Amino acid sequence: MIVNERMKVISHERIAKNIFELVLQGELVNEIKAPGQFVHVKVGTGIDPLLRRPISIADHDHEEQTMTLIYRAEGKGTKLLSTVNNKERVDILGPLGNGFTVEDGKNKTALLVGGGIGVPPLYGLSKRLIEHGWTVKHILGFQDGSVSFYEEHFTELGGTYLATVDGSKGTHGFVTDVIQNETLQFDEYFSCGPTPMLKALQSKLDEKKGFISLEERMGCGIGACFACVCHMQDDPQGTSYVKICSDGPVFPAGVVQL
Amino acid sequence: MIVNERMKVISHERIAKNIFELVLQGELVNEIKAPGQFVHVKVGTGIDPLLRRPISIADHDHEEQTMTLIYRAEGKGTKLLSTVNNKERVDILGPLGNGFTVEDGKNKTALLVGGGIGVPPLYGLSKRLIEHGWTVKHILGFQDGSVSFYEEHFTELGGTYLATVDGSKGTHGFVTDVIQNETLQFDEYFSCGPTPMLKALQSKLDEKKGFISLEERMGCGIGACFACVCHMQDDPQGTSYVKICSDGPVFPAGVVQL
Amino acid sequence: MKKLQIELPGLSLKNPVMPASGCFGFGREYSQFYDLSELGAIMIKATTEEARFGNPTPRVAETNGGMLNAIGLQNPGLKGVMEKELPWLSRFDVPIIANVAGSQVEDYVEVAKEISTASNVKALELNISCPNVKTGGIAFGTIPEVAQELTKKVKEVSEVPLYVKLSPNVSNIVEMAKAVEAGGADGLTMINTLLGMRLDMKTGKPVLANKTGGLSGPAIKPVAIRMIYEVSQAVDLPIIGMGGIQTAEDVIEYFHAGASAVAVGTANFVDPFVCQRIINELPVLLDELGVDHISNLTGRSWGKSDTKTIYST
Amino acid sequence: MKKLQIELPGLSLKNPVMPASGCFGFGREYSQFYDLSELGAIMIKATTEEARFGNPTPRVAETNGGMLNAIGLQNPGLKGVMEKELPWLSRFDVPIIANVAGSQVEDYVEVAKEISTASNVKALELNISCPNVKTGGIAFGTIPEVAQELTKKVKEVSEVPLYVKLSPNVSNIVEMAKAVEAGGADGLTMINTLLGMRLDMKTGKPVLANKTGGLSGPAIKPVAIRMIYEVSQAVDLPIIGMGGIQTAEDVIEYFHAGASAVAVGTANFVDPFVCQRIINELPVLLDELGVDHISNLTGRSWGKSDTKTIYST
Ligand SMILES: Cc1cc2nc3c(=O)[nH]c(=O)nc-3n(C[C@H](O)[C@H](O)[C@H](O)COP(=O)(O)OP(=O)(O)OC[C@H]3O[C@@H](n4cnc5c(N)ncnc54)[C@H](O)[C@@H]3O)c2cc1C
Ligand SMILES: Cc1cc2nc3c(=O)[nH]c(=O)nc-3n(C[C@H](O)[C@H](O)[C@H](O)COP(=O)(O)OP(=O)(O)OC[C@H]3O[C@@H](n4cnc5c(N)ncnc54)[C@H](O)[C@@H]3O)c2cc1C
Ligand SMILES: Cc1cc2nc3c(=O)[nH]c(=O)nc-3n(C[C@H](O)[C@H](O)[C@H](O)COP(=O)(O)O)c2cc1C
Ligand SMILES: Cc1cc2nc3c(=O)[nH]c(=O)nc-3n(C[C@H](O)[C@H](O)[C@H](O)COP(=O)(O)O)c2cc1C
Ligand code: FES
Ligand code: FES
Repeated sequence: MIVNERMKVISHERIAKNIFELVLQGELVNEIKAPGQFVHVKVGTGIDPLLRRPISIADHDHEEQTMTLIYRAEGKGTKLLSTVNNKERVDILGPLGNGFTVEDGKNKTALLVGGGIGVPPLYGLSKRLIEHGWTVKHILGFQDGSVSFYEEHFTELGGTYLATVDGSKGTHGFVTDVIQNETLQFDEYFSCGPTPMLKALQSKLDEKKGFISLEERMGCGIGACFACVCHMQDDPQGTSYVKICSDGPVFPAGVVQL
Repeated sequence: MIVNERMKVISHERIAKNIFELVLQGELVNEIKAPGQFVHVKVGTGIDPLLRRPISIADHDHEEQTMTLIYRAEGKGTKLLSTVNNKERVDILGPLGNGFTVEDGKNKTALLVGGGIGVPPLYGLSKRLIEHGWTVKHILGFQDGSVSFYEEHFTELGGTYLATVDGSKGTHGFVTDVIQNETLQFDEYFSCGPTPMLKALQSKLDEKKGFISLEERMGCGIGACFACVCHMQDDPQGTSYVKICSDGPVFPAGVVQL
Repeated sequence: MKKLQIELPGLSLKNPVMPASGCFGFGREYSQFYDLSELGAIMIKATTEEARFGNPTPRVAETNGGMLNAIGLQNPGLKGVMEKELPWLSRFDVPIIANVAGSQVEDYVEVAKEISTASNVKALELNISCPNVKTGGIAFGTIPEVAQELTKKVKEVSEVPLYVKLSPNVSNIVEMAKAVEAGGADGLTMINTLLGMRLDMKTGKPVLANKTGGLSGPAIKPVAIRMIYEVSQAVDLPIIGMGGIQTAEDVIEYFHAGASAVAVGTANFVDPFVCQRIINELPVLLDELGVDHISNLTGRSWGKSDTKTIYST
Repeated sequence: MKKLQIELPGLSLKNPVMPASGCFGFGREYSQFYDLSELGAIMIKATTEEARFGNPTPRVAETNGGMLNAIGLQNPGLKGVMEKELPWLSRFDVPIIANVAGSQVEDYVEVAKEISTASNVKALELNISCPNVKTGGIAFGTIPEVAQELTKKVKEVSEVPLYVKLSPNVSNIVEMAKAVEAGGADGLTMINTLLGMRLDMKTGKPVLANKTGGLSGPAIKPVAIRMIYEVSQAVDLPIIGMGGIQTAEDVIEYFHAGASAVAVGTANFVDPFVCQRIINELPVLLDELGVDHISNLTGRSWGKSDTKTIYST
């Protein structure tokens, strides 16, 4: 069930340049079904900014009723969000969308590929995959070292490769360069990041089973306004579609027209 | 000189129902010339609310570089202002306008008449009048007892009469009823409050010398936009005018067309 | 809540609050939040003869106090709406206002004829004002004669009363209102979105793939209030007002201006419970204002209620 | 700051930023805050033949992300402006754009003829779009033929280039722009305010004594951007853009849309230093964008700068 709750700020920290980790507590957490779901955040109390901001659930803990959001303070809304203090409350609508389906993974290896602010949901996913018996490997791509985050967290869970566009950390280049350079064995891939990255990945790994999480500008976040619609790969000009907010944001690779 | 400064909140307290007392510190205080001047307050950092709010300087202290604002949290802007915390900063433009001219008052008695949120500037005025040798008397009108404030402060300075519309404190009725009932001796009067009150007062005391402080919806607050213009009493249909923000807000009684 | 009940042509409303077309889909999503039977009515997403995919994405952009959209009338088409959406909605005790769109007169007529036969469709909303479609839209919404003619043609075939949705992107809104009144409209809905645009500061390119889009939300309320104030004095049609409504106070302002009911659009995205909340808050607010019935407020800004109240129960 | 220098008909501007008419009086008040010679130009308050008191108060009201005003063209009249305001302004090294208003053609012509002879008046801004005066305003600003004729008449008598200020309250802004271009305008300024209204929730009465007023501020920016985008592609006149500008980023957006300079109105009330601040921030922002000269950005949204740059130095 989708809930609208003013959740309590348990902690709120800057973990890299302009990157914040926000831990929230509330009953909404009970409703979280899968890693990769997201929430819609109302920042401030008035009309500035007006719309909610979609942010992925990076991790959650049903027992503590907490969830973690990791976001980049960039525009009006996220910058204002970054000024929220401990104990204050944040207006959250969620959980939204369908996350990654985590199947049984005995003897299977998952490759998790994240780019920038697409990295956060992969953290919760990685934990769940491990719980389900998977071996995990991660490739995390960032603009540069100053904005990279959670490398240790991921490394604790499995092998972790870094790529930065400017070469200041890890491989010089993109996540696809890591795939090119290293000979990575895996069974399925799971990815979240900017669309060009997903596109490159999908074509590079087209013989593999994979799941990708998409982004689009949203209005309602629940499937009512048709803001976030995508064509299907098998009907690129037609009228069939999926909505990223309610049918996604996670889709099997190759289904949605990128 | 008019200054724009992010002034520091020294204290911020609720002193009656929806009435707040805000003490601010900063160099702007150096520029305050007279009681009855006001400041223009930008609440929040964005466009909600968009415009500044005019608030009278209730009192100021050049040595401490502090000034006191007393306001009613009523609409969008003042409600948001009331949530500002100690040590935070508030964007202030001021001091604006011309206040009450305080002349030498040896052996003279001043009657100060305030209504609702017109009461605050009279406090600073009363203190200055006393400094200049005046004896002061006050009549303070409020809607009801729950929103009355600063009675003790005024009583410390001089005789103080209260009137409330519902009779819950002091005289039942308006400030003009107090004048009607009591036989008050005074030389000049000074008043600030809603226009109907000023109008009634002005006609009741038309043989007396008096000064009144006016209110009008403002744009710029500095005389540039022509939002706050009034006709003159001697040219009620003509093109001569005064601007409340820059020529006022204080005028000699009988000059401005109310 | 008798003080909220309203009778309008074709519509017996429990209360005068309904979601605006395009901001509530066909109701399914919002039915997760509350019982749709609580609503005064539902204005469903525009329906065209054939299914449409609409415009490429991005389709929305935020602006100061508002948002731009260029959805492009995506909808499952007449058949899909008749066979799936309307039957699904019939489980709720709520009148449906079907928003009818098209590219040429025949499209509108075809859709209106068919969709007005659905048992829960109690009125049509003729969308002559969508700024986001390349053909049709503009002329229908800005040229009085064209609007009048279209209204007449659609009115002829409709089985239910016809409300025409006016575009604010005109020099003279009163002239448009009079034209559709002359064309036989039973009511007006206004306003649709203002045509606007946002450019990306870095690239210089439009944020919306469609380049321009429709501006909605709190930013446009003063324009809507002004237009309803003008139109309500000039025509004898009831007006369903919309544009930036977020609170019960906003609803009261619309009634004062001259509206007989209201629709809430963009605010649903911010607060999915907004319509329910407003409906619950209105009676309290009316008590505070000392008003027996909300329709007593209609047109109070220009003195209408002082003389007569036409559309109250 | 060479990268901000702009040449427009009649105007050699240090930078393309100026206060908008009516939001800066005749400069006196803002001269307390900074040296007015820092400004690109100053658009002074509308001048009419005779002194005017304007509308009754309240004259302003806040709205969501904007404000309404109905000042009603209060000004000291042609004589007062010529004898007092313009001479006072001549101490600053800044071109003045005189906003000319009236109720009938003769008024406009009279004011234009006279005021254009002042040595620091380098251009006129023909105000055919003031929503707050009962007579004249509306027809001049909404009927192409009337606007064209007025432009022609004023152009004939003006000693300096003529910019016409367009109203956004029209069905077809391009048509208006073309009409005044045909009438001989040297440039356009746009947009004036959107006609709006606010009602008091409790009394139901308009907040403004004039009832309706002009909507300005951040709320209207998307409408202005859209109109400049359309008009700049359709006419060969330089455009001074305005509507909701608060930051250097906003200025860039206006250039992208098709403006060659900009004016800042309402934002002066919020931050009296806003024009100065924007002027100081622009060069930095241009560097970040890797742009040599601001006029290279004009019309980038529709590809103008890819081909030619007409009005840069
Ligand atoms: C399903 C989903 C999950 C996301 N998860 C995360 C996350 O975990 N961490 C994170 O930092 N970011 C995430 N994003 C991106 C995030 O939504 C945007 O960065 C954010 O909305 C930008 O808001 P702003 O106030 O900074 O920018 P502004 O420029 O003020 O935004 C203006 C408008 O554009 C929208 N917008 C701008 N950029 C984007 C974008 N990239 N995607 C969608 N809408 C955008 C905003 O929502 C807003 O409506 C996610 C986006 C989606 C769709
Ligand atoms: C010279 C002057 C001195 C003032 N001194 C004080 C004071 O010391 N204490 C105090 O509580 N109030 C004072 N006021 C009134 C105060 O400015 C308004 O109560 C306040 O602006 C209302 O803002 P809001 O956010 O509560 O209301 P909103 O309804 O959000 O205001 C909307 C708009 O209307 C304007 N407005 C609303 N009411 C008034 C009003 N009564 N006068 C002027 N503008 C108004 C606001 O400034 C704003 O632009 C003074 C007004 C003036 C002109
Ligand atoms: C995302 C979105 C989609 C819309 N789709 C339609 C539509 O299909 N048909 C229509 O008549 N109006 C449509 N509108 C306009 C609204 O019904 C309404 O007239 C407008 O948004 C103003 O109301 P608001 O400010 O409350 O949103 C749409 C508006 C939005 C924001
Ligand atoms: C208080 C006020 C007074 C104005 N007076 C005039 C005027 O006299 N002449 C004119 O052409 N425009 C006038 N305008 C319109 C502005 O010049 C400008 O076109 C409009 O406000 C949009 O810009 P903004 O959003 O930056 O304010 C006035 C605007 C305001 C807010
Ligand atoms: S954001 Fe509204 S349908 Fe997806
Ligand atoms: S508020 Fe602008 S002139 Fe007084």
